[in-house]
Amino acid sequence: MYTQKVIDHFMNPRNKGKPREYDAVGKVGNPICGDVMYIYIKVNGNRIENIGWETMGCAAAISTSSMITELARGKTLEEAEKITKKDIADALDGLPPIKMHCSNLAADGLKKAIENYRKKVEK
Amino acid sequence: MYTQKVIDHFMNPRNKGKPREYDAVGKVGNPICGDVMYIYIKVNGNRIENIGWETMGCAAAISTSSMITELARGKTLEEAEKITKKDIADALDGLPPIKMHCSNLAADGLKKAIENYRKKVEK
Amino acid sequence: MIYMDHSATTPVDKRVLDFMLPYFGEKYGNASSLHSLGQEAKKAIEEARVKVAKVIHADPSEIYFTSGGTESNNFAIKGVSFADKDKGKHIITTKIEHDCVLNTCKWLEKRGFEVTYLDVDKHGLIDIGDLESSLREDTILVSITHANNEIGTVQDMEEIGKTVKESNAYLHTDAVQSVTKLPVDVKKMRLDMLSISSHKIFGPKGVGCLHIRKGVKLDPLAHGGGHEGGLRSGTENVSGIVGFGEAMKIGEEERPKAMPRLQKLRDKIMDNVLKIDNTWLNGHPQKRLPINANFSFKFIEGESLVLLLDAKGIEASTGSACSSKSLKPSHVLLAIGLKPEEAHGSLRLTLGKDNTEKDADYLLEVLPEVVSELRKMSPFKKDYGEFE
Amino acid sequence: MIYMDHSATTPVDKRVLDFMLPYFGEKYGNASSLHSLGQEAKKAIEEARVKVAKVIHADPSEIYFTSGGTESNNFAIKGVSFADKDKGKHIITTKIEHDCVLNTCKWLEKRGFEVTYLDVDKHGLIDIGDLESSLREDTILVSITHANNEIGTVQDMEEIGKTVKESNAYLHTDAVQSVTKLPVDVKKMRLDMLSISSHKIFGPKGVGCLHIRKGVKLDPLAHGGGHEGGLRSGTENVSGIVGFGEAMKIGEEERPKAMPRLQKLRDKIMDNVLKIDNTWLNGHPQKRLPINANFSFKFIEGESLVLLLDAKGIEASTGSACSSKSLKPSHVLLAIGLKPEEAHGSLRLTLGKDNTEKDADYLLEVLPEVVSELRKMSPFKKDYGEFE
Ligand SMILES: Cc1ncc(COP(=O)(O)O)c(C=O)c1O
Ligand SMILES: Cc1ncc(COP(=O)(O)O)c(C=O)c1O
Repeated sequence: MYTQKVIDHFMNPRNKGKPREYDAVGKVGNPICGDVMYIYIKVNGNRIENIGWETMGCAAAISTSSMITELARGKTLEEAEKITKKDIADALDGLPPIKMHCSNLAADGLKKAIENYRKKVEK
Repeated sequence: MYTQKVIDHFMNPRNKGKPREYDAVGKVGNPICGDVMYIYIKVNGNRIENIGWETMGCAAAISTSSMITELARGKTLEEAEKITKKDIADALDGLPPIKMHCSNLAADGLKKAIENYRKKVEK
Repeated sequence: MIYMDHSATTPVDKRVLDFMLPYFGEKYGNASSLHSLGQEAKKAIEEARVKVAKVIHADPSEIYFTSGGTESNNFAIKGVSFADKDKGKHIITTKIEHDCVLNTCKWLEKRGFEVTYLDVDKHGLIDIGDLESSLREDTILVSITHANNEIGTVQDMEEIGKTVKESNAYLHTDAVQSVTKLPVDVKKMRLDMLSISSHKIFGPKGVGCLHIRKGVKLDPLAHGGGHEGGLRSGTENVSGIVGFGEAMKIGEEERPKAMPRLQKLRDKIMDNVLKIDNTWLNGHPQKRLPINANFSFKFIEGESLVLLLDAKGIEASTGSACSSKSLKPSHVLLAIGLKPEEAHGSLRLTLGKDNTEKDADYLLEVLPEVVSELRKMSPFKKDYGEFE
Repeated sequence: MIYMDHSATTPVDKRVLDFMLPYFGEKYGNASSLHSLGQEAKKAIEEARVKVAKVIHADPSEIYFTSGGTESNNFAIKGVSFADKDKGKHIITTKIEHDCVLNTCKWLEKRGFEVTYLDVDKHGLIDIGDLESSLREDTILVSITHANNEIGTVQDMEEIGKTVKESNAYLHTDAVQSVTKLPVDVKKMRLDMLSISSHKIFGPKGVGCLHIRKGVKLDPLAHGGGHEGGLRSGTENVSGIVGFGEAMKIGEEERPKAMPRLQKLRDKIMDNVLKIDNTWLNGHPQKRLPINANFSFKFIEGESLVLLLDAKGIEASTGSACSSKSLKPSHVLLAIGLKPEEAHGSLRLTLGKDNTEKDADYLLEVLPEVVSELRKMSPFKKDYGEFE
């Protein structure tokens, strides 16, 4: 069902947990559907200096949470914003089609975090 | 499906064939149904001295043909007439229910032969 | 590997497999063939029929072999519906049936039948009064599972039988999970039909049966050459059927010893797992399959739990949406009143004869760790209210 | 024992059984389970699907595993009928179909469908013009067997495919007897559906498949947990499916060598048996399964013939009424114009890969003796006219 990469990120998730310091969080998903993801970012200048997450969900949800931290860390907000569901799935060597829709929330979570960060900065 | 006795009488049928001498024949069955039996009797006084048969049919038809020769030989016509389908089936340790109806024709054949014999004698 | 998913399927018992083996390459006759190879196959099938019938106190002529539980349930429900549509178009079942009952009923609803889905209480039991008041003049069938496959709750089939017998309806029970785990008696339960599946009782997959009481009229699901008294055509799966028969025999013979042992093991698991905070038992505390434990762990999702347990060598299952083809959480857990977010975090452990004390100990060591690990990752620690 | 009844069933090939064995007691997972045991089973099923698809030039996603040929045929015909009843209620089939097609059609007739049963000529071939003129606006399905199981006659499926494609109807073929004996190509034949049964091709009993072309809509026969893309629910018979897949693979690989050899053997049998007086061949002299010979012997009955051959160690079959559950002689033999009394005296010999030259020689020694023995017992020597 899952690729080796998915299993690896699920079994050994990177950067899990709420970071001690963060500037914004993006919350996506819905407990009723079984998948909820919080993406935390710490921004330095225009770059994502640190990123962490808390996820309740299936292996796809957890492994995509883990993967996005690897894809986004060190990127500018503009670069990070452009990460798509497909980028994450590709980086994991693919996800079961059914999981593409429902559990691949990390890109949305990151976008929301960036959005929230900008709102906060603008204020 | 068949008892040992049926198989024995089918594989080693007794008194098969049209006897060289006979007084009457009883023909029963129907080629369209797949079972036809000719029962030949030779009568001495009032007793069945010899009995033979020709049968086209399944193992039940052949084994009942064979069995009736054992049951009827030496019997008086009155006695022989009383042989029933059930007597033959019992003597064979039973027949599959379905075969009781369609292939157990020997008793009818014998009755018809006796009938024909009587008609001939009366003439 | 520690297999604790026996309600999903079981390994074929070594003795059962040995019993089956000659029927592949040697005694391979078609049971409809006249020749000795065919008759040998036929005899083997009839012997299996006797074994199966004995376990449920039925007559061998009342056993119709099928390809499994799903077919048996479809056959029972559609068979009666097709045959009895002029007598009435009302069917009663419950909200916690297996999908093969529910989806058959839903299909029939689209074809003009009316179906009442009985509620269950928080433990998964139906209310007999409810059943009684749902029975109508035109009710042709009541179909209620004996022991639920997810939460293990066992219905009082004798009471249900008594109630249904006072109506015109036939009574069918899905005994796929209960047979060889609990006593099953078609006479005491006053059943008209009963479904069994071989692969749940250490027999091979792809075979099962429907018991049909003499006199009950139903249309075949599989028309054809007239096998199984004309009610289930198709060349008989001889190796499967003889394996199923032997599995029934062994399962029932060993039940009196096996079940108390497994129940004790299950109770130990239950007592200890329930010590984990924010955890509860699903299903009835007493009226449940001796081999079944079903827990909900708040704040985590079941697929992850099952996969992490798998990585530690423990095989189990969950009612989480992610585990199902429909992407909906278990309808059974929802029917007993769980919120969807609670249903996602369920774990089903179902024991079998090979499970030992050591297995339970290992599980009890691993499971709390895994739950804790997942909870650490989860955004929820107290309740789901924090979510915006 | 000399087995010449391969159209009834076949032994499981040793290599197939070896392939299946791990899936009973070791790799026993339920293919729906999330854990590794379940995923291993799933993978095995998907591999089998690829093997099956390859033989008939289909896409693996078009293969739906079932419990055998009977279920596949019921599924195809009822499935389309239930799904398409608003599009039309007319079905076309032939008079020489297997009982599982005919009895399904008869059942549908009782439920408001109209069925045209095409005639066949004395060799068992349908007339394409006949098919063409039977096709109507409201014809939803044409179901025609590729190779007949009794007389071995092979229809021109490409021609049939071309004809049906000009209508709105789906085309289904029962390829239970032809696959691995003849080339079968769902694309060249323009098929919408095709049925296969494992136990006819040296695979295990109780498994088969329906090929369903992408885009074809039909209702499931077995509703439930959503297995097989929701079209055929029920826990997959993993050992059976992997055995079926392997049998397909082996059967097709060996076809180019096996069939010419068996055809030569069959021809030798045919040539010599036809030397017996009052004997003829049933089915087409050329357009027939390479493994099939079907004879009529006048004045004798088939069950007796089969049982006497059995006693001499030769296993064969007959179209006699006594051999059937319906007590009627073969509808196929009647459809090609035999009189009932002639149909009772038929013998079907169907060869398989284990049959040798020596087997044929032994048969040719024994069969004339047995026929002569039965004829000596028969009241008929010249014709049936003597009967009063
Ligand atoms: C209660 C119940 N009914 C029916 C079934 C279906 O049986 P099968 O898997 O043999 O199709 C199952 C198992 O899947 C079950 O647990
Ligand atoms: C042409 C044909 N169709 C269908 C079937 C039925 O297949 P199964 O025996 O797998 O149910 C058979 C064999 O019995 C057959 O010969």
